[in-house]
Amino acid sequence: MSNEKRERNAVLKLENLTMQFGGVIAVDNVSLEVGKGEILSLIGPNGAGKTTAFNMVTGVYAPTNGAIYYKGEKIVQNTPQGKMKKLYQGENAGLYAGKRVIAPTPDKITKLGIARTFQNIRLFKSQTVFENILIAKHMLRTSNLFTATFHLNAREEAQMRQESEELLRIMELEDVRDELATSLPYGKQRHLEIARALATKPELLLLDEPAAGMNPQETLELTQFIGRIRGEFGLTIFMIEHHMDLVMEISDRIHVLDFGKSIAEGKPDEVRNNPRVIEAYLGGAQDE
Amino acid sequence: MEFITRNLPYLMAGISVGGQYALIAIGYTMVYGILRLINFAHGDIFMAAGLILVYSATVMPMYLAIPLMIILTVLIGFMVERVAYKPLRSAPRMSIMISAIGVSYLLQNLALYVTGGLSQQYPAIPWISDTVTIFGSTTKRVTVITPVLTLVLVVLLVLLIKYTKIGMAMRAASRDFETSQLMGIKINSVVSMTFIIGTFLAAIGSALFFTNYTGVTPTVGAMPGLKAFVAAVFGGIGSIPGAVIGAFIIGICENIIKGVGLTTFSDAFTFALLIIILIIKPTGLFGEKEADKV
Amino acid sequence: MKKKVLALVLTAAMVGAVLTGCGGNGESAAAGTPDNGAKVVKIGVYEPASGDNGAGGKQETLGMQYANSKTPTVQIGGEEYQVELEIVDNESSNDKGPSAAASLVSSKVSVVLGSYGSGVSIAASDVFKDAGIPAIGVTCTNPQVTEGNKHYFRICFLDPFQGTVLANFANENFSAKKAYILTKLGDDYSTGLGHYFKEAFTGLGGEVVEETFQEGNSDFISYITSAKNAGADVFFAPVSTEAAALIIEQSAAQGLTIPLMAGDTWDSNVILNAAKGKDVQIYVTTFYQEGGNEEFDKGIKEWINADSTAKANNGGDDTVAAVTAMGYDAYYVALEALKAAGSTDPAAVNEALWKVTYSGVSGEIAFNETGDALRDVAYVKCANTETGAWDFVAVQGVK
Amino acid sequence: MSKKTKMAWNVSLIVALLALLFLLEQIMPSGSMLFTVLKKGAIYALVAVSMNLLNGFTGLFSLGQAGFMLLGAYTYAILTIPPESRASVYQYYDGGIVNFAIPVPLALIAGGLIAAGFAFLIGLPVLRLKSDYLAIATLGFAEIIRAVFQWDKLGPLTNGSNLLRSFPTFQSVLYPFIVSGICIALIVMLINSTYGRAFKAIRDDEIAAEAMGINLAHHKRLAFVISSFFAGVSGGLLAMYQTTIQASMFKSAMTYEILLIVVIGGIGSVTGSCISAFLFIACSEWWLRFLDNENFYIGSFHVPLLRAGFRKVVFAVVIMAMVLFYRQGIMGTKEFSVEALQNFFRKLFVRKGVKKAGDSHE
Repeated sequence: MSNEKRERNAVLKLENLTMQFGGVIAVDNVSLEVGKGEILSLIGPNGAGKTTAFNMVTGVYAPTNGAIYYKGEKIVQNTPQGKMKKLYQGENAGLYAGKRVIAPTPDKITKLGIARTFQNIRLFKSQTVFENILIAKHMLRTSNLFTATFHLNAREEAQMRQESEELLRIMELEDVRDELATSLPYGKQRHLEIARALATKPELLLLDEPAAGMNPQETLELTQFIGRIRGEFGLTIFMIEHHMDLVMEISDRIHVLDFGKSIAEGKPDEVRNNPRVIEAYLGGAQDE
Repeated sequence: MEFITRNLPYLMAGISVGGQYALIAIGYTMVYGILRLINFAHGDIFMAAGLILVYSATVMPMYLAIPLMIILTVLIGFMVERVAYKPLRSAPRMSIMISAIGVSYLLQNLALYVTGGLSQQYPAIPWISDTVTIFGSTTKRVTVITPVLTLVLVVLLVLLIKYTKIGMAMRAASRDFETSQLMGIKINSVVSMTFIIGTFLAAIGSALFFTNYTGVTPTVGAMPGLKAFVAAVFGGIGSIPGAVIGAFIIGICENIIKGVGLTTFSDAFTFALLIIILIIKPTGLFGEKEADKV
Repeated sequence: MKKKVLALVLTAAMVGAVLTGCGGNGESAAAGTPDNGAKVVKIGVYEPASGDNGAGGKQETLGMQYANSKTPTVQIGGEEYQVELEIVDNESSNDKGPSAAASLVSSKVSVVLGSYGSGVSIAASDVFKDAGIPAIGVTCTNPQVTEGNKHYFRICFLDPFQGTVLANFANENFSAKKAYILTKLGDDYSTGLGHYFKEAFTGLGGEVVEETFQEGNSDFISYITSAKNAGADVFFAPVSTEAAALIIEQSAAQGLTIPLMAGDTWDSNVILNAAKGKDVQIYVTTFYQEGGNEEFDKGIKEWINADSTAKANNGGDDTVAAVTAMGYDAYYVALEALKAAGSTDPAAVNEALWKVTYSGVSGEIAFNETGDALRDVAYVKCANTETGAWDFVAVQGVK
Repeated sequence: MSKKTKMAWNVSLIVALLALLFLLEQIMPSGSMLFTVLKKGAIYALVAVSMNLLNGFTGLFSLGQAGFMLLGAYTYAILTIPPESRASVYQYYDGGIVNFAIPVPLALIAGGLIAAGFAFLIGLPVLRLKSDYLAIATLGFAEIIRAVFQWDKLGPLTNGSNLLRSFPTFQSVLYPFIVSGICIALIVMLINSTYGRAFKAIRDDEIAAEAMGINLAHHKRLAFVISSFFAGVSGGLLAMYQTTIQASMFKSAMTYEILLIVVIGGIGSVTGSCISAFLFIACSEWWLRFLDNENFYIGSFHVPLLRAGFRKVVFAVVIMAMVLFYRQGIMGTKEFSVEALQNFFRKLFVRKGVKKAGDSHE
């Protein structure tokens, strides 16, 4: 895929994104694009700013400076404000000055079609597997408080339930349908979290270390699983991951961060042999 | 001069009551700093201290009664922590808070039972109950002593926390409860010590407070307790200087409000102040920010 | 599993208790015949034993208990009845009151005495009304207690009268031109008496400054300062004894020199104890002056001194409070009504009460068409801060 | 059990309950404490459930319930005092400024709406606060509302700090049951809807809920406003029960009582809140009253310690024990239902059966 083409088809575009906490720059002027149908992995040593970047995309943090586009539409934009005006040490300080601040809350982002999972699993603890998925359907409702309370939305409710059941089947979770979410084994909880994200019918899926804490066997299964759902749901996937086997296996492209800065981007093979990447990991990644 | 004699009493009352709130507020802020618990029973321990002195002063001389009162109050504080809070350490925060409300309910009802529901006259403590004249306005000596004593105690406390081992342990525990536990800090003794210091100051505060306002009733601790808590939040919960400054501000404002004639709102004002500060700066004047990690 | 069992047991216990509770009440319902064979008639005592007015309520109850010990039986319709006092605590609280009243109703009392404090009386009024039980207010002075109903009576004077007496007294004796009025929010007695005092006082050409305090307030220094700054000639504080003790204490400390005035609530040894040895002037209006009836005084003092609980309830000494005398009279008024009714049926007692007259230790008692006692004098007393007793000042009426 | 039979069971249970109440009212003396407890219990059940919706189901620790009840109670009272009684009620304010009365059901709804309106306004700033801070801010708001309603300048509307009275009260014990019943049913229906699931999601994990497209601010405000609406209605009912109301009744102690009811019933259980409301009221108003009686004998044994106030000490100890040793409350997060009862008996029976079988085998 040529560069221009990807630009046109970019589902997600980060532009000059900077996040500064007090005097610490966690993400420094990062720009990247995720093309339609692509799996882009974001890698880098611990503390490189990967999760922070994710949190900016999903609206948990508003970036200090920079903009984010989703399917060509600008969804996030900010410029240093207040105290940050003086403190700001990043680049492009004036680039977005005077422009409209756009800082949607996470739920707005999800409604646009961007779903995510979390590094430390965040399931709804007191709910069953089925309910966890059903909850995600809430945002797709057309009913209002009144019709929902008086059960006048029976058709929609039935549809929600049916779709959730369907999802359970696809995700091979139907045998644990009525178990408490937190009683599942770890690998299953990861599956459930992804299933729950899919229940919001996203086009872009953000996976934050989906294989964290998994053994090689589980990782292998997960690799296949991610590949499968990409095809089945027509997803674009943006993923943070440390398991290099998984990353190399399924990524179309890889973007590498170190100390908040982009240091490399390219196909798995290119990145693997990039001296700057090797230096950044200093052997840390090779044995993984 | 005319202006001063007219308005000085409001200010003096404000500073004095502020000092008394400060002594209670420290207990709140220290406990919250370490356990993240609003100790609703703290105000009632303050009340209990008052009652203990009322009863002990009838059977023994004052120089024995006051130390006894302080010891018994500290003992109550210690026991409340051991019985009602320690077993719930791993429980959700709401459970502990509810337990605190339960202890408060129990202490109030016990006091009701013991006193038969009647207001008890606080005995006059020699010297500090004497009347003095300042700038032409008369007041009890305790009014003048309270802010001084409060400041002295606070300085001592800050030194204790800064330079002693237990103080260091307290700071560590308030920064990160779990980790400090892993680092070999005996968390139970730290928590107990916190309660002991908090109730000790509350006991002194009660002696000062009731010398000025001499009726002890079962519910007398509720309002000062709540206001002291507001002071602690206002100053930034977990911060001792913050609590003290917050307490003085609240004490003074409250009396000014009364002086202006808006007496209906003197309590409401305290809460309005609280809500405003929470909205503008949720961590209070000197509080530190903590963020949820995603 | 264990929890479920417990939940079930609890539910079962509740259902069971509801049913047995019904039965139990049913039994105690009738004016039954206990062990000794005499029939029993129950008189409800609806008084505060805790809260702001606990001290006064207890003293009022003492009067009734003393009267009950003196005259434990009554002839009703030619039969001898044992009189039983059914005492509940209304906690001086308008929201706890109705439940306490309901528990009196469920114990089938024939008539209710009380309460000290007007708010609680008004609050429980409808409970008694719905049950058809008459009530005799002892020292609740707010007009609203008896207004617009047929079951609430009262043996004391009313606030419009008391307020006028106090205003006149302040005007005549202290040539007061300006009065500082301090009332408690949410206390009908306090706001009512403050209101009537203000009416009368401004009617005499005086000026008033009004302020209020919240329940639970114990800091009166600001109020005292405001009174001083306003240049008031008298400090009028119709409040509960609990707040009164604090006000006295703090006025002395603040060097307030103007007279403190108040209504009947301040006629209590709580006030005397607080004022003893302090440089304050205190004037109150009241229903009864100790020494008004030698025989009663002597009798009740003996009775109080013989019983440690009674003494504690009286505040630790044997001073006779006016409310105690009123409680004593109220008991006999109730007995008169029972005799006149010739039955323990509350409705009959209610009817009979209209015509009851009784000459008590606090004066003649008869009811007018609203159920209020016809009273036209109040005693004014002054606290002697040296002896710790009341000094008689004047008998005052309204011209 | 199918949905339909479940429904049939529930409906028949409710009808049976109402019929039982009706019958009780016919045969029992009207002064019985039972009715006092039932009436007050029904009201507290409603307010406890409304608090549970907030604290138990949405995870918002709010302590403002007494303030919203006050709003409901005052709205109800102000709107229903008959014009002819106003002169005597508002005696210091020339009969007040409201000179009409509306029907009771309308006034109850109006009470709810006013409370909900205030909740909406208060919610804008305070719902951003986290756990304890939210609790203390809502507590503060309740205190502010109380002070405002005692303000002399509002006297023509609120009668200052004086009692409001002479408004219509309960004619029958059925009334609070029916009103509370309808309200609780509405709350249950809400909890079982997709909105209820969203509330529970927020309780379990705010961040995840937000990531699932649930608008936190909107849903929290929704829960807060709805809960306050029902607190307002229960305030109106409380006014009917008390026959007189006054701002000073609605202290934070009232909120604490309601909170204790919720905790004892089980945070997150509607039926638990209802059961515990009745138990709580019965204990505090009725069953333990004998403990206040100094002359209580068992046989000829004079029970020591008993005197005024002992009832409350015992009660407080019981509550403390519940909170410490029985943290889940009566129901935990479970609900009482015919099905659960059936299962319970089945299990009990089966286990016994198995045991017996085992015994005979040996």
